[in-house]
Amino acid sequence: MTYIHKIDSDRCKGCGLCVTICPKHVLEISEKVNTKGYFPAFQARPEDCIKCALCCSMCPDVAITITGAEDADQTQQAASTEDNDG
Amino acid sequence: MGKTFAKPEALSDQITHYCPGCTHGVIHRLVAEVIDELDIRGRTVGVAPVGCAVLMYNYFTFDFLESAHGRAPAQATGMKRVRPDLVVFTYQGDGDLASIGMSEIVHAANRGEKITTIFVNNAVYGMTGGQMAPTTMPNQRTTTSPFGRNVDEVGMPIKVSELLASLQTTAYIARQTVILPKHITRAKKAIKKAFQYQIDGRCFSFVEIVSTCPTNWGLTPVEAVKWAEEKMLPYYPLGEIKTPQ
Amino acid sequence: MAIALEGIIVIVGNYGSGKTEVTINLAVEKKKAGVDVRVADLDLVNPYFRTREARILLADSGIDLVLPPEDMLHADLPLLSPVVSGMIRNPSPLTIIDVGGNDAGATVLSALAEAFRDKYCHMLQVVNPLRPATDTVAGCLNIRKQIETAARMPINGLIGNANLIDETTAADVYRGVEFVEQLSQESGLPLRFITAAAELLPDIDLNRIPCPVLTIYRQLVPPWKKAHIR
Amino acid sequence: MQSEVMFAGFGGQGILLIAKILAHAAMEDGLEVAWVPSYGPEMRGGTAYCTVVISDRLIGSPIIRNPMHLVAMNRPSLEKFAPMVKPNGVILVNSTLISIDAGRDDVDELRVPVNEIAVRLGNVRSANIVALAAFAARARVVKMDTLRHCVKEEFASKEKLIPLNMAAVDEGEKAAAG
Amino acid sequence: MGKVLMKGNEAIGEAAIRAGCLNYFAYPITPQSEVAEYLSRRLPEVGGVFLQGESEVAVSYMILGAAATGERVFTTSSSPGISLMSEGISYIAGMQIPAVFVNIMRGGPGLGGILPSQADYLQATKGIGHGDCRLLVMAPASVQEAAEMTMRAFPLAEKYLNPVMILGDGLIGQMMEPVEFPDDLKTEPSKKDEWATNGMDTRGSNRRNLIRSLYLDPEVLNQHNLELKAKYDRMQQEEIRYEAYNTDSDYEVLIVSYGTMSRVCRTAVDQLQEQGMAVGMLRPQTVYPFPEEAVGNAAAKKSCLAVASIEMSMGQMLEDVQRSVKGRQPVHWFGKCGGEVPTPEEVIEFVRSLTK
Repeated sequence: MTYIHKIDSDRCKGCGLCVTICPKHVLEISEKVNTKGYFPAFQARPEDCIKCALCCSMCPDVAITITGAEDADQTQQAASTEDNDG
Repeated sequence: MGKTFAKPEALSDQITHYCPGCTHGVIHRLVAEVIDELDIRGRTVGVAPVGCAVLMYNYFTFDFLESAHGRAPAQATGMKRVRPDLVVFTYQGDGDLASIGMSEIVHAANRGEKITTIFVNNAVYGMTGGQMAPTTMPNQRTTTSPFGRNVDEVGMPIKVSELLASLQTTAYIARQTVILPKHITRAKKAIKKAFQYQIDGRCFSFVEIVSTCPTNWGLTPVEAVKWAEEKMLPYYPLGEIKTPQ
Repeated sequence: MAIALEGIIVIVGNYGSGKTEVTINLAVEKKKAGVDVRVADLDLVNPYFRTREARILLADSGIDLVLPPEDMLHADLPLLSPVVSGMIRNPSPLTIIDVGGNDAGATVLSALAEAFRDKYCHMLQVVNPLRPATDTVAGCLNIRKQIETAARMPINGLIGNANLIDETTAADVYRGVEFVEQLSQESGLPLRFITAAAELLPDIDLNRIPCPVLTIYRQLVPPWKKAHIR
Repeated sequence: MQSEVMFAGFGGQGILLIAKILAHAAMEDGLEVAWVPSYGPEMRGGTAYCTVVISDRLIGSPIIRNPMHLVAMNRPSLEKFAPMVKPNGVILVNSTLISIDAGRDDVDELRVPVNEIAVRLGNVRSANIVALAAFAARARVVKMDTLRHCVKEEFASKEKLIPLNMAAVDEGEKAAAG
Repeated sequence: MGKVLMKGNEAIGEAAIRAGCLNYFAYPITPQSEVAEYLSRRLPEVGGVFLQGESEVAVSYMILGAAATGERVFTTSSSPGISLMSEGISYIAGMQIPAVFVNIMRGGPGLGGILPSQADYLQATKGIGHGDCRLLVMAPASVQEAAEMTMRAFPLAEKYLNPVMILGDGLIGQMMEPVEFPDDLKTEPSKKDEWATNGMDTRGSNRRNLIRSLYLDPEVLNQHNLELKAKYDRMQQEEIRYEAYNTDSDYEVLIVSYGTMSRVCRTAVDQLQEQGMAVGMLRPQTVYPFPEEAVGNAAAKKSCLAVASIEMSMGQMLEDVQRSVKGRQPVHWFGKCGGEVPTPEEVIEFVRSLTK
């Protein structure tokens, strides 16, 4: 089962609570500014992520989501369809 | 291992106005998740406070009524009495609930109104710029206690949950926090229980959430969490303080 | 003499010392000199007389002003925009941060400690010796200490802003200079510049003033007195 | 034609109640009425008084300084209000509790020992009804039949008190005639 | 039911039920406590809601909360209590939701006294709460009128989405008079799904409702206040009510008086007539909006030499009368307050003094 772990950089206010909470130290605050001028959190070491969702739970801005495998499949499918059309 | 996690339906897409690291956002999400899980969005009315959460109605997708400072429990009483089928909750900060609105919350609790109150205690008036609240910790500096809260002059911080629990009225009263993920899970359970008690018509239900205010405390969000843990939690112990018999 | 400042400038001081007026005029002057300027309104304490009142002027001058979202501009809420920490991490050639009054207003800087880490900034105290509490050197130093404690950042420069608004005379400006020079000596803080209202400039002998002078075109005035920066 | 009746006595003597019964009876007789209590601190134990205005046309001022008639159930009431009664009015004096007289020679002073009569009937609390009936019979402001009907209605929820109070009406009427 | 003898306070309570309002929140205060006492027995009989709040402040917000659901609701109080409620009244006006407030006035300022008074005229008509808010204010002069005005108040509050006030004095609340509740004043609550926070399921809608009075943008707040003003202007056009007495033929003096005071003046007018002096009276039944035009026209009558504002307050209505008369006549004030109700004789003496 695969999960998609996503940080919405437009919602993230860069407070850093998720960075401290992550047991695997996956997250860091970006050195790159987002479109709104914030420095959002990002997955510095995505391969270490165990998808425990603690970061999602801690985030005050609902900026981090983990979607399940089926969703992921559909997304991928949709993406590939688009590719074919293009 | 792995969990799915997405924005609840009861929460709107709008990005909140809260400062980075403010835990209002977490508490909002928990309330929204509970409302989704209990499937009560269509019959829920929130009463928004005066305080930093004054604009909270922008972040939810169900009916909301604005309140005057401290009066939310009276408004919720009015609504619930004439429409007992609605699920009515107030969401109030410490200045709002424990200072100007102390009378309203005590009497709503004492009457056993079948409403739910989420009480966000961050030991400071956030909205008006960090003044002293009734829940401000001893020696805590605020803009109106520049030398620290002097308990000889202004008394000790009020433990609202314990105070309400002392009433001889059936109620569900719990204190939780959202400063760490383990707390968040418990806080959500408490909020869910609180709403369930209301839905079942059992009793007044009240969940105090020990919270942070990095901006007015003058701490980074991560430091604020630590401060709450070290300074507030020993004085404001977590757990269920009263449950209905 | 030109005002030689670049990088991050944090403007602090007691209530009513003239921080915002200094911020706006400094931003406009620097912008006119060709410097890329960004301004952040960090006054979370008092909802009146904030930089945001001059937002149209600043926008017209091509200055980027960081504010809470438009619909929250008049909210009595301590809105700390996440953009502020962004602009500190990634500053323009000149980034001016207008902080609220006293230690209360400066507290927010402490919440931004993470963003300020490893960054040099000019933290300048605005002093108006014609205001109560800053009419003595001791008073100014007291405010300095309070602000430094609340902000967890050291003040490293002074701005002299002696004025009685419309009733200021050239003599007040001279006396103000003397006062801040003395303050500078006793505190070891360099005097970066002083201010003088545009309408007073013709009366002032700039040779008598040992530091740069920022011309003030008053912006934070009641609507019937609004001047335009020329 | 307008007549005004002032009822006065101790709080607890049932002053407001008999005033109300009279007002009710007048209404049943098709007249305009206004029942105006004194609702000051007197209600809690001191002097209670209440005015009933009865008229065959729309009542203007319900506030009356000089009433046509007076029903005085205790001495302070008589002393206070007797001088204000208009000439030719009726003053009913509860002679059980009031030894003095009204001190007026231009009114019809009717002295009835209403407490005594009530005690004889078995309950001193019916003294107010004795007084009401005696006054109404003498002043003829309402029909006695209507009054009886209204007394019954007043006690409809405490049915066992009806015989006592009907007897009180009879005794009061008799006292007025005697 | 036919005619029954009722206290004004009881009649107001019963009238609200007859008007279809089954929700009442209140706090006791003399001289209106009988409303609460009456309704505490009566409302359970009809399946209504009765609740005694912990203070007038709380009550005004219970009213706000209940009104926000679109259910009819009302409260009663007396002067000091209304002062406490004025905070909530301002919010209700700002939120544009309907509710009915009854003020059975007593003497003031401060605790004042419990006897009848009209000293809340300015508060009710001009200064009820902070911000640009106005109430539609009706002033009954009899128990019957108190009942009828109470019944009318609910549809009016719903028509304007604004609080409506019944402004009675202690005497109106305390005295008993025969009263009849007209069936034709019974109304159904008007449409509320547009605005009420009664739950989306109740409305069968996916669109949520939000009730608020906070408008951060000064332009939007200005617009909101213009909207409110338009409502108050519309009240001026559509809701003015008054009674003219003895004004058909010529009169030397025009009395303007309302509530209990107008009853006293009516007796004075009758007695003056018997004594050969013609006096007319105009009795505002709505004091906001004030019958400006009617008073002005009545004062403009050729025979009229003087106008008198007679009230149980120290000239609080005088300004409105002067404004209406527009300087065409001298306007005089006579009154007493604090529980002293002027007698017809005193009014007669005063009126006679005006033509000497």
